[in-house]
Parts: sequence; C-alpha cells; structure tokens
Amino acid sequence: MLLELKDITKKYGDFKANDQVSFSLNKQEIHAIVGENGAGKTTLMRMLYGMEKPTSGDIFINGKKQNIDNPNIAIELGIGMVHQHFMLFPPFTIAENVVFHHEPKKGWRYDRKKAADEVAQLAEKFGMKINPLDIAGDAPVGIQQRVEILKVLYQGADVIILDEPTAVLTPLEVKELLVSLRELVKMGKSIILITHKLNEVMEIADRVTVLRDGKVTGTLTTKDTNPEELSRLMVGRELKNNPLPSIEKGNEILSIKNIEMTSKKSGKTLLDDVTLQVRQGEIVGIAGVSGNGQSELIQAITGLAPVNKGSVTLNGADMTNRSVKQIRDQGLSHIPEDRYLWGAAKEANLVDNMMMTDYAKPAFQKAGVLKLKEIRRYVAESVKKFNVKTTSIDTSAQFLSGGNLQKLIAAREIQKNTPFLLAAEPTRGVDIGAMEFIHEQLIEKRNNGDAVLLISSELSEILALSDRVFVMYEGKIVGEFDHQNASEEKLSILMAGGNNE
Amino acid sequence: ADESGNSGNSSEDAKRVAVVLTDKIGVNPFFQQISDGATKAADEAGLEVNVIESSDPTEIEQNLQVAVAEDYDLILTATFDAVDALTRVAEQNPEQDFAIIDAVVDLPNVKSAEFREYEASFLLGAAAGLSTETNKIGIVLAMDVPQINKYKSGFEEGVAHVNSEAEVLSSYVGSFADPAKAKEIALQQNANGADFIAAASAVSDLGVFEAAKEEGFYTSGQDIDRTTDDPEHIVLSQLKNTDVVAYDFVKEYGEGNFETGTQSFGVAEDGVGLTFVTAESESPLSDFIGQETIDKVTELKDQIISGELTVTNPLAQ
Amino acid sequence: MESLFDLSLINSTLRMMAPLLLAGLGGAICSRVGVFNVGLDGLMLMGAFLGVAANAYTHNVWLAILIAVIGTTIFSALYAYMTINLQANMIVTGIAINFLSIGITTFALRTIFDVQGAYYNNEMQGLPTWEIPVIDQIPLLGNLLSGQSPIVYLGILCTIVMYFFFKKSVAGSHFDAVGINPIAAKSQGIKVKRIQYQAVLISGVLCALAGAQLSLGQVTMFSENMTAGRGFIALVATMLGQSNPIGVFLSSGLFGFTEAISIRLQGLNVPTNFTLMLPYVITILAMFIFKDKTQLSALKNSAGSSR
Amino acid sequence: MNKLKTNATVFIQPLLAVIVGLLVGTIAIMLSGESVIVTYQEMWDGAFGNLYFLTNTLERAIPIILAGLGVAFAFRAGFFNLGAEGQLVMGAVTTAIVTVYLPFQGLLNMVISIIAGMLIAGLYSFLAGWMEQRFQINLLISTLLLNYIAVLFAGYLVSEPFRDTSSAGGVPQTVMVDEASRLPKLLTGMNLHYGFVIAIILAIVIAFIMKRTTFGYEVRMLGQNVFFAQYGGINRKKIMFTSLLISGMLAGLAGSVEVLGIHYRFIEGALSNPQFAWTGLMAALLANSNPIGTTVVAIFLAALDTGSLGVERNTDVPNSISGIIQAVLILFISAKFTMNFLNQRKKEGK
Ligand SMILES: Nc1ncnc2c1ncn2[C@@H]1O[C@H](COP(=O)(O)OP(=O)(O)OP(=O)(O)O)[C@@H](O)[C@H]1O
Ligand SMILES: Nc1ncnc2c1ncn2[C@@H]1O[C@H](COP(=O)(O)OP(=O)(O)OP(=O)(O)O)[C@@H](O)[C@H]1O
Ligand SMILES: [Mg+2]
Ligand SMILES: [Mg+2]
Repeated sequence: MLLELKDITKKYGDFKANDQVSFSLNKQEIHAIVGENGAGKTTLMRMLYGMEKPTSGDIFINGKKQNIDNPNIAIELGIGMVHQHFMLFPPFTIAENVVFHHEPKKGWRYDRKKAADEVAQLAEKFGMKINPLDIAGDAPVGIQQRVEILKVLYQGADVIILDEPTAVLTPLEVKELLVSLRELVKMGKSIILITHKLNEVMEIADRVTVLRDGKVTGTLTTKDTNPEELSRLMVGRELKNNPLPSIEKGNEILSIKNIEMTSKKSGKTLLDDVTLQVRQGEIVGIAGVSGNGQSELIQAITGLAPVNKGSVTLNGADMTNRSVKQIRDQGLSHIPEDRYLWGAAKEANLVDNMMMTDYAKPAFQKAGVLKLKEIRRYVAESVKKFNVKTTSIDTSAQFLSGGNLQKLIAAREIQKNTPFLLAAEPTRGVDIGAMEFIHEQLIEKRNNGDAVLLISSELSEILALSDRVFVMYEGKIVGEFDHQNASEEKLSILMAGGNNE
Repeated sequence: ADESGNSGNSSEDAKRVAVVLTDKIGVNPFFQQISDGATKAADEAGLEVNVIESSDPTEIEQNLQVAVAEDYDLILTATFDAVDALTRVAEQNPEQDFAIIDAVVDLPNVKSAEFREYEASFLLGAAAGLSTETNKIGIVLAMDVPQINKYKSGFEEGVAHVNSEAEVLSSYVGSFADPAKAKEIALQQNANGADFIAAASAVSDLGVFEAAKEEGFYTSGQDIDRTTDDPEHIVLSQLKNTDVVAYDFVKEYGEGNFETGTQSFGVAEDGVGLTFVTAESESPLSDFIGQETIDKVTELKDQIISGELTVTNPLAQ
Repeated sequence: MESLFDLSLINSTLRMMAPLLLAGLGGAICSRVGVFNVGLDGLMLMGAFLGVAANAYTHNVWLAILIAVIGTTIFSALYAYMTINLQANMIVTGIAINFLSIGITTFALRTIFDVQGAYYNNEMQGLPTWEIPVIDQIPLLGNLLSGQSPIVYLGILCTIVMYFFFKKSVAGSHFDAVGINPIAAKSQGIKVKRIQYQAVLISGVLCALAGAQLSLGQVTMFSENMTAGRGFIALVATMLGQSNPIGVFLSSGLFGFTEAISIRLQGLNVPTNFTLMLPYVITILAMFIFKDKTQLSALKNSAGSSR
Repeated sequence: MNKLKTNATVFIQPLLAVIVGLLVGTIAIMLSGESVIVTYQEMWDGAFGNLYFLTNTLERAIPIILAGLGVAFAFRAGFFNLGAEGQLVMGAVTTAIVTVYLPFQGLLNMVISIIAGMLIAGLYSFLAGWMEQRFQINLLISTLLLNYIAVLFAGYLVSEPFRDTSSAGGVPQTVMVDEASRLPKLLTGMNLHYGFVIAIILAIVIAFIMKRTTFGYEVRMLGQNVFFAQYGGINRKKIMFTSLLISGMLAGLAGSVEVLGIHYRFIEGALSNPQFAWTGLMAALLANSNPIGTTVVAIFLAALDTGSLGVERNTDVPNSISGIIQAVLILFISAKFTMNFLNQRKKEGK
C-alpha cells in the first residue's frame, strides 16, 4: 500500500469536518472520493498535502508514519495536489508556473529558456498540448488545468491529488483529461480524484470512497458498484429522475435579433449575427464549449455589455443596450455563470446576498428605508425552502460551500417570479443532490409558463432540460435542435466546429 | 485645576509665570530665545516658570485657558499665532496679567511687544547692496506669508536705497523645515550670479549656510548672531532680541513694575539690529563687507533712529 | 527667465530625486510582495537622524551610513512584525510609524545632543561628491552627471539591480509570486512571511539611504521632520511607477525635475503658491498620459485589510 | 459560531493593544526619567480630568469624527479616499470666505457658508472620482496629490485675494467671522460647540443609512463586490460619484465646523498641522469603517492628543515623549493580538 490515512479527524471549533476517516491508495491506482458539498473531501486532502494539521489520526506513506507539516514535506514525499481553485500566478507564463519554486538556474539567474524547454518536453512526454510561453492567466481553463497537473509532475510527484478537476472543464476537455490520467497511471503514477460526476468515477476509477458529513460511508470497487448505489451512499436516499412533460408554448418572451458584439480591446467579433427566441413554457438550451461567445451573449441580454448591432426584446419591450436595472425591471432574473465573481459578495451575510435585485421592491422598502424585519423573514423562509445549509442567515457567504451558495443564488433568482430566467452554468461544482434540486426548480419554472434560457457546458444537463437547443461556436449560432432530435453526438460535432451534413 | 492655586506653592509665595509657546520649541530658534530669556529672568527674580509648548495652533487657546485656571500670575506668549486665542482668553479674564511678544493685542490687561524687523532687514539689504560685486543678491525665505515677507520688503528697500543697479532674487522654500531644499535654492541663486544670499527661512537657514560654505558665496543669519558659526561665509546677521524682551517683561513682573500697553522695538530701542552695526560680534568682519560699508550702514542706522529715514512697514499697507 | 533650462537643472534634478528614488524603490519592493508601506517617510527620517547622530560620534561618514542602515532596518522590522505577524492594518501602522519616528528623533535630538530643532556641527563631514572617471571626460554629460554624492549613484545602481532582480532572478520571481497570489505561493512551499519580511527590511535599507542622502548628502545636519513629507511623494512615485524600478526612477525623476523647475519659476510673476504646486499638478497631468490600468496587488491587500 | 466568544474577542483585542501600548509607553517615560504614574495620571486628567478637559477632548474629536466618517463612507463603497486633508481645507477656506464676503446674516449666513464649504469639498473629492472613472487615474495617487494642491491653493487665497489686512498681522488668514455666524458653544465657558452635536447626529444618520436604507445597501454591495453590484443592477458610476461626493462633503464639514466653531476664520496651516484628516483616516480604518465605531475611536484618538497636552503642561516629560506614547498606542491598537497569541498557546499546549 502506497499511502494510508488512519482514523483522521479534523475539527474546526466544535465542528468535525472529518470524523475518523480512513483511506488508502495503491500504486498505480485511481481512487475516487465522492460526497456532497461540504462532506469534507477537500479538507481531507489538504491534510495529506500539509496545508492543514489533523486534529487526530495518522498518515502513513510507504508504511512509514509521516508528519506532514507543510506542503514542502508533501512535495518531498512525492505528493502533489491540483487544487479545486487553481493556484496559479496569472501574469506568469505557463512555463514559469510549472517550474515555480523548482526553477532551473544559470548562476543567480532564472534560466527561463531551459524552463520552457523542460516544460515542453514534460508536456510532450505526458501528451499534453500547451505552449510554455503563453501567459497563464490568458489561457483557457482547460489549459490552466493542464498547467496545474504539469506543475505537480514537474515536482516529481508519484501521488497526484486532483480536487474537482472536471467541474470547470468542457466535455472535450474532460475527455482529454481522463485520457491523460490513464496515461499517467500507466507511467507509474497513482491518483486521488475528487469529483461530483459519477460517470467519471465509473469510467476511470479503480476504487471509490464516499464521504458524508465528514464520515466514510463506504469504500467500494467500481466494478462492483453502480451510480445508483453511490448516490444513495452520498445523499442517503434514492435520486429522482425528472421528466420533461410536454406543455403548450406561449408567447415570445425573449427575442434576440441579429446582435453583434465586438471586443473593445482587440476589435475581435465576439457575437456574430445571433438570433434566437425563447417562449413561455419553454427551456431553451445553449450548448457550446465555453469561450465561444456564451459569456458575451449573457452580458448582451442582461445589460452588462453593449451590443453594436441588432436588438434585444424582453417581454414585449425593446431592451437593447438598456441598463441592468431597466432590464431586470422588465422581467429578467439571472443565475450568473460565476457565482463568486458575479453572483455573490463573499464577505456580506446571507441576508445581503439574498436581497440583491429585490431590495428595491415595495415589499422590502418604503421611501428608501429597508424593512429589515420582512426581509429577514423572507430570507429565512427562502433558505429553508431551498434547503441551504447554514448555521444562520447572518453568516457571511464565504463560509457556505459552493453548492449551498449556488442554491442560495438560485433561490434568489427563481423566487423573483419573473417571466424570464437566464440560467448560466447553474450546477457547476455542485453535488448531485443539489443538482437534482436545481434542475427540479428550473423545470417547475418552465411548467409555470415562464421562459428559461439555459446556458451550460454540461451536455447532459442541456439534453435533459431543453425543449430546444442551440449550439454556439465562435460567436455564431451553428445549429438548432428539438428536444427529440438532439443527441450528444450531434451537438458535440457542431460544438467542435464540425458540420452535420 | 483650582487646588494648585494656593496649596501648590505653600512653602513660599513665589510668583508663577507660564510661557505658552505657539509651536514646538524646535521649530524655530526664536522660541528657544523667548524660553531662555524668560527662564533667565525668572531665575534671577525668584519666580517659578513653566514653559508650555503647543503642538499645533488649535492647542494654544486651551493651553492659555488652563494656565489661567491654574492661577499663574503672568502668562507670557508670543507670535501672531497666539493673537486670536489671547484676545479671547484675555477678554474673559480681565484680572489676569498677560504678555505677548512679537504681536500686538490691544487690551488693558495685556502687555505687547512688537518688532520693526523691516528696519533691520533694511540695514542688511543696504549692507548687501553696498558689498555685492555681481549686483545680484539673493534671499531665501521660508514661506510666502506676510510674517516672512516683512523681511523681504525691508531687505529689497535697503538694497534699492544704496544700489539701484542691484537685482534681488527671492525664493521661497515652501515650508519651515526643509534645509535640503533651502540649500538647493541657494545653490540655484548662486549659479544665477548672486554673491550674497540672505537666509530668512528659520531652521532651513542651515541649508543656505552650507551652500555658502561649499560654493564660497556670502550669506547672513537671522535673529541671533550666526556669524560665529562660519565667519568666512556667514558675514552678517540681522538681530531680533526677543530674549531681551522676554527677559525684561518677566523681570519687570518680578520686580513689580509691570505695565500693560504696547511697546514697539526697532533699531532705536535696540530691539532689532545688525551685527557690526548695532552690536559687536565675536567674529571678525569679513573683507567682503568691509569697514567702509559698515560705516555707511551705520549712518543709515542713525538716520533711521533720528527719523530722517523711514522704512516702509510692509504690514501697514 | 533666462536660466529656466540651464545645465545645472539636470544636476539639480538628480540631487532632488535621489531620496525620492531610493524610498520609492523601497515602497516598490514592498508593494511587489503585497505590502503597502505608508511608513516610508518615518523610515527615511530615522535614517536621516541616525546618519547624523552616528557621524557626530564616529566622525566617519561611511560608518555613519552603515549605522543608519542597520538602525533603520531594525526599525522597519517593527513595521514588519506589526503588519505581517500581528496582521495590523498596514496603513494605520504606517502612519503610526511616521508619528513614532518624529517622536523618537525629536526626543533623541534633545537627549543626545541637547538641542532642539536642528543639530549641525562644523566638524561633521558630509558625503563627498564623486567625479565619475569616464563620464567626467564626456564634454556635456560629464558636467551633468558627475559630481554627485555616492548615494545618488547608488540610487541609480539600485534601480538597475532591482530591475534585474525582478526581471532575471529566481528570487525576484518568488517576490512577485507572493504579491500576486500569496495563497498559491504558500501552497507551493514558499515561505510567504519570510519574503514579506525581506522586502520590508530591504525597504528599511533603502529608506535609510534616502534619509542619509538628505542629512549627509544634500546637507550635513539633521533638523526635526526634515523629510518634509518626501516619504509620501516617494509613495506617489511608487504607485505612479507601478512598482516597476524603471517606472519609479522616471516618476521620481519627473518630480525632482518639476521641483527644480518650480524653484526657477519663482522669479516669474506668479504667486509662489502656484509655482510650489507645479510638481503636484504635473504629476497628475502625467497620469493622464501614463494611465494606471493594472491594479496594484498591495492596494488590494491594504484595501482588504481595511474592511 | 459561538457568539459570546467572538464578542469577547472583539473587546479583548483593543484592550490588550492598549495595555501593550501603555507598557511600551512606560519604557519611554522611564527613559525620560519621569514618574510613570504621574505621567499617566496627567495624561488621563488632560483628556478626561474634569468637565473642562472632557469637553476639550470632545471638541478636538469633532473634526476627526467628521473626517473619519467621510473616509469611512468612501471605504464602504470600496474607494480609498486619501484626500480628506485637501477636502477639509477646501471646505474650511470656502466657508470662511463665504461667511465673510457674501451678504447674508446670522444663522442663514452660517448655514449657507457651511453648505458652500461642504459642496466645494464634495466637488473636490468628486473631481478625483471623475478622473478615475473617466481616465482611469488611480484614486489613491490623485487624492494624495490633490491634498498638496488644496493646501497651497487655500494658502494662496488667504495670503493674496482674501487676506485679512486689517490687523497688523503676519499670518495669512481671512477676516474674522462675525459673532452671529459662529457656531454657538454647547456649555458656557467651555470650548465644546454645536459641531459636536452635528457630528454625533451625522454618525447616527450615516449608520442608519448604511444599515437601513436601499442607498446604503447599494453602497455596501458596491464596496464588497463591484461585479455583484453591477449584476444586480446597481449603477456603479452613480454610487461612486455620490459616495465620493458625500465623503468629501463630510471632510469639508470638518473644516467648516472648525472655522465657525473654534478659529472663527481660516488660518493657513491651522487645520493641516493637527493632522485631523490622517487621524480621521486611522479612526475609520481602526473601526472597520463602522460609523459609530469611527466616532468612538476618533474620541479615543482625540483623548490621546489632549492627554498629551496635559502631560506637556504639568510634567517635565518632553512633548516628543507624548508623541511617542501616542504613536505606540496607535501602533498596537490595530494588531491582532489575541488571535495569534491564543492560537500559539493552543498549539504549544498540545
Ligand atoms: N478553515 C475552516 N474553518 C471552518 N470550517 C471549515 C474550514 N474549512 C472547511 N470547513 C468546513 O468543513 C466542511 C468540509 O469542507 P470541505 O471543503 O472539505 O468540503 P468538500 O467536501 O470539499 O466540499 P465541496 O464539494 O464543496 O468542495 C465544510 O462544512 C466547511 O464549511
Ligand atoms: N474559515 C472558514 N470557516 C468556515 N468555512 C470555511 C472557512 N474557509 C473555508 N471554508 C469553507 O470550506 C469549504 C471548502 O472551500 P473550497 O475552497 O473547497 O470551496 P468550495 O465551497 O468547495 O467551492 P466550490 O465548490 O464552489 O468550488 C467551503 O465550503 C468554504 O466555504
Ligand atoms: Mg472541496
Ligand atoms: Mg466545491
């Protein structure tokens, strides 16, 4: 056995993030860890990597007990970690990021040429395509992910911990990543993989450990289990399968006609003649590899960036290049694609976070004075209704797990009862329980006769929820399908810039 | 604060003097002079003295009020910064004796001493105008404010009186304590041809002196005799005997012949002056100035005293 | 005025900018590692005082500078300890450091030398001026650049060294990394606190030199609060130069230059307060040209700690 | 989680800081050879010794509170306004000039001149905001530089066009404000004036605005996350400009109130020398931009000032020592002692 964690407990105050967790990893094994948001997966790995100290319990590497006090020791022991939130230096080049803290030197000088060469070689060896001289911050997430893995490999790690590596990747990138991981195992590495996606577990892992509320609820061999059993272990119940009942479509709520947007900086065309409509009682999905204009489309619809041409009509009124407030008043609600950047103020409490976009409603203010009592009651009810796990509504948002924050944002936007909802990546990085819940809510909204535009890089999500699907590629709409006609295959080809004819 | 009145000095009935300064002593040698003068007189006359520095102008009034409350017999303050505060405090406490140096407060319980520095500046300017070989004379001033500019106007008048050819270069440091910049300014004036550069910039004067030493031009000091520091380059000093006035005031008070009212100190009263002209100096007279110049300036001094010559009071416009 | 742009202008600019440059570089190295050092003025004042005090006792200007550097570095360690270990608000601590050094130097002036206001002493030797052999020979340039105090040249040298440190060295890239993303740096096994300490201590050294240039280079004396707010101008130079050594050099140069000009402009018939304003106005105008698009990481840190 | 515990640490922290500060101050006093107890006694008396000293402390706190509230307001909206000093001076000089030269009388005159001062100061701060919004000029640098310009400009105004030439004075200053336009004293014989009431009311009003109004909510959210605010439909430009305007107006009011309540005229340097603006900035930072907290801290910092005045008057401890003690107290007050010390002890205990 390469590595073993025995009876690890980690307490934050009175709260046990990990409770008597035992875990082992064999050589050339891929061992997955699954569990709901906040189950304690990241915490466990942080202790293995020396970023936290266990309250009790022991860590054995190659049978020897080790005291891993800081990441340096972990790195020396051959343990590397790719963090859930990337640990990159955006202004540095990819090569500089990879060799960081192990830089090749020429005398006192940083031998950047050698670094680039070494990184290029390393990337080649493991079959990862990157350009070492690109600026890391400008690279797409998929590439950044590779940079993180290369960094770990460069440090000579034998054990590689990956914390939710696929949450931010496009399906294609996920495929590539999984191929790379198999490659790594062949070359003698061992891998711990944290993920929320059970299909990935089934596809690639040898064993899987399930955590719930800080405790291990099972360690299974993937051959002998199935996704249903795993989800039961994770959430403690059977998951429902939400059907999409066919209902009558109503009037056009959102109508986008021939819009165009160009980058102020580079003059590049970001949106090119995009036209689409969303009607009442309909979920329209936008599929596409991220970075193909989806973000710009969101900004154009929501008023966060101006379009150069074309028109946006919402609920019967022309909303082209209006302010966010005007558009929201006209009937928009919006689950943003990045919950930390757009969707929340981390340091503010749940009340403040929940009130955004609602605070000006007559129900919550009079002559500019907030009705705090009503507001607090409303927030408390919403938190309960949407099952947001928190100690109190006065906690600041940063202490919610990702999934719970996402539920809070969904609650905020769905409860507004607007005729139109724009849902961008509504379940990114969210556990399966929460995902099920959010999907239910979207469908319910549609069934109530509202219009929903769903933008997601998760094909399964698009396919499960959309009445109609559009595919975006390089700022253009390159295809449209009905619910029945859409398939993963057809979409994938268009998403990659191919042609269906 | 009342208890300190009689019980505080039970042993003997010594009179107590508070010297309330408007700034920290270090900011200007002028404060040191007043403090020294008052302390010396108090020692001689057997008075108790307490020197209180204020950190900023807002504190002056408070310090004056507390001094009244703590039953000091005489409260001595100085400079124009104290005028507003003193006016108010003195009006509220008509029984209390006050004195102010270098500014006037016209109240029955205040004794004021004002100085006609412009007369001394005139003499300095005249000496400079007579001595310059380049017909360019510099003056480095602290700030462009009236209480500093009174030195400038007398100086320029003095130069013009004796030498219509001479040009006066005047520059401001822009602060009261930046010797490095003052030096830079002096170097600049010297580079433009000034062979005599008067220093009138409080602590920053030291920067001008250094420049003179390095570049070999001539300069003058202010308030006290600075020629002793470097007689070769600091060739004159215009004098302002605030220490003497502070000494006199306190001494008079100790001796019981303190009378309120305003006294003006000019050349005639020996309140202001110029080294070698109105007062001896330990240092030798520089050849740059020369006895001849001194004689001429001494004549001017006599004319001022006799009233034959009046120097314009820049503040009385 | 005939002498507005004479040769000595460059000379004068170099002299005036040297303290700003050195302290500005100190501010720059701090901000590169995410520390917003508002205490530059206090560190400078400490350096100026220690330089003069040590000089008066040792009669050796070089030894004096060494002592000033050591003393100021120790003083800057206080700032480092407060902000890095005790996580005190950087800006409050910086302002307190400024107040503290005014207090300490004034108090020491009185207790050590028994004077108030200023200490000078005719026996005290200031820094010599150096004629630089080769440059000296070049007809025009020689006059312009030669004949400055060694610290002026050291300032230029420090700019170059720091430029290469950040551009070429491994340690430099680690400094940057700490400023860009301290959590990531820590997760890679970098000792973030140690690097921040190093940066603050180096800024101590640089500010000591800046102060010594004032009190031993430009003049040979110490007067209370003689930095006259130069530390804040240095801070502006740091920010305007976007913490880049060359940028700091240029912005402190701009400031030194306009200040030299403003002295010359006093001869014109413009109210003095307006000529004194010139350096500040020009600096603001300069910002219209060199826009600051990048957010300083130090800024973010300090703003973060302010909430 | 544990509310009681966190509340306790909130109080323990500054307390510990004050204790450490006093300890270091003790060393400084001992160095100067004075009695530590007497010195601290004088310090206390100078700040709070009797009604006179107490009201003096409160009076000194007025401009610090107002400037601090101004800084805090901008902070809350996410803007670092280092220009309080310039704004304060602009407000003061405007008020002084308007009071004297415009033909209004009495209370009306007072109100108009205060509003004028606040407006000019607000616009001065607005200018910096506009330059950032329009030309991406870093607010920190511009506000810092605008301070120097304001001080020099005000200096020009009172030494040239608006100088008081009547008295045989030397200080550049405006003519004195007539009695009817002055801010009345709160208690006869004391220096404390109605500016204090204004400051306290404003602190409460601002606390209310921040916590209880939609505008305050918008300001807070903008300060916490600009993108979130924009996403929610908050107009960044509008909030930025109004909050900088308000911030400047508060700083300006600090100056106006000093002019009409204490000096009765604008005197060059009288408002920058006492470092009101910087002290206010520290108060805002130490109180995490909480308006009520800023007020309390401002009074504490003012007490350090007036306390050191007491030390200066009644002991032989040099003025600079009280400066040292003051600086040391401020230095330690923002340190996060308890956290580190307790944590370390916990670790070592294990
Ligand atoms: N530093 C900390 N202090 C207090 N509580 C913490 C800390 N770090 C984590 N926790 C808590 O421990 C629990 C486990 O967190 P952890 O990050 O391990 O969850 P996770 O399983 O990785 O969740 P996710 O799927 O969202 O990544 C959470 O409830 C979290 O709030
Ligand atoms: N000091 C803390 N106290 C309490 N909880 C904390 C603390 N620090 C972090 N956490 C929580 O620990 C958990 C782990 O953080 P992590 O970085 O894994 O983010 P996350 O919430 O899992 O993000 P996501 O799932 O959106 O990527 C989060 O729930 C976070 O809110
Ligand atoms: Mg996690
Ligand atoms: Mg997560």
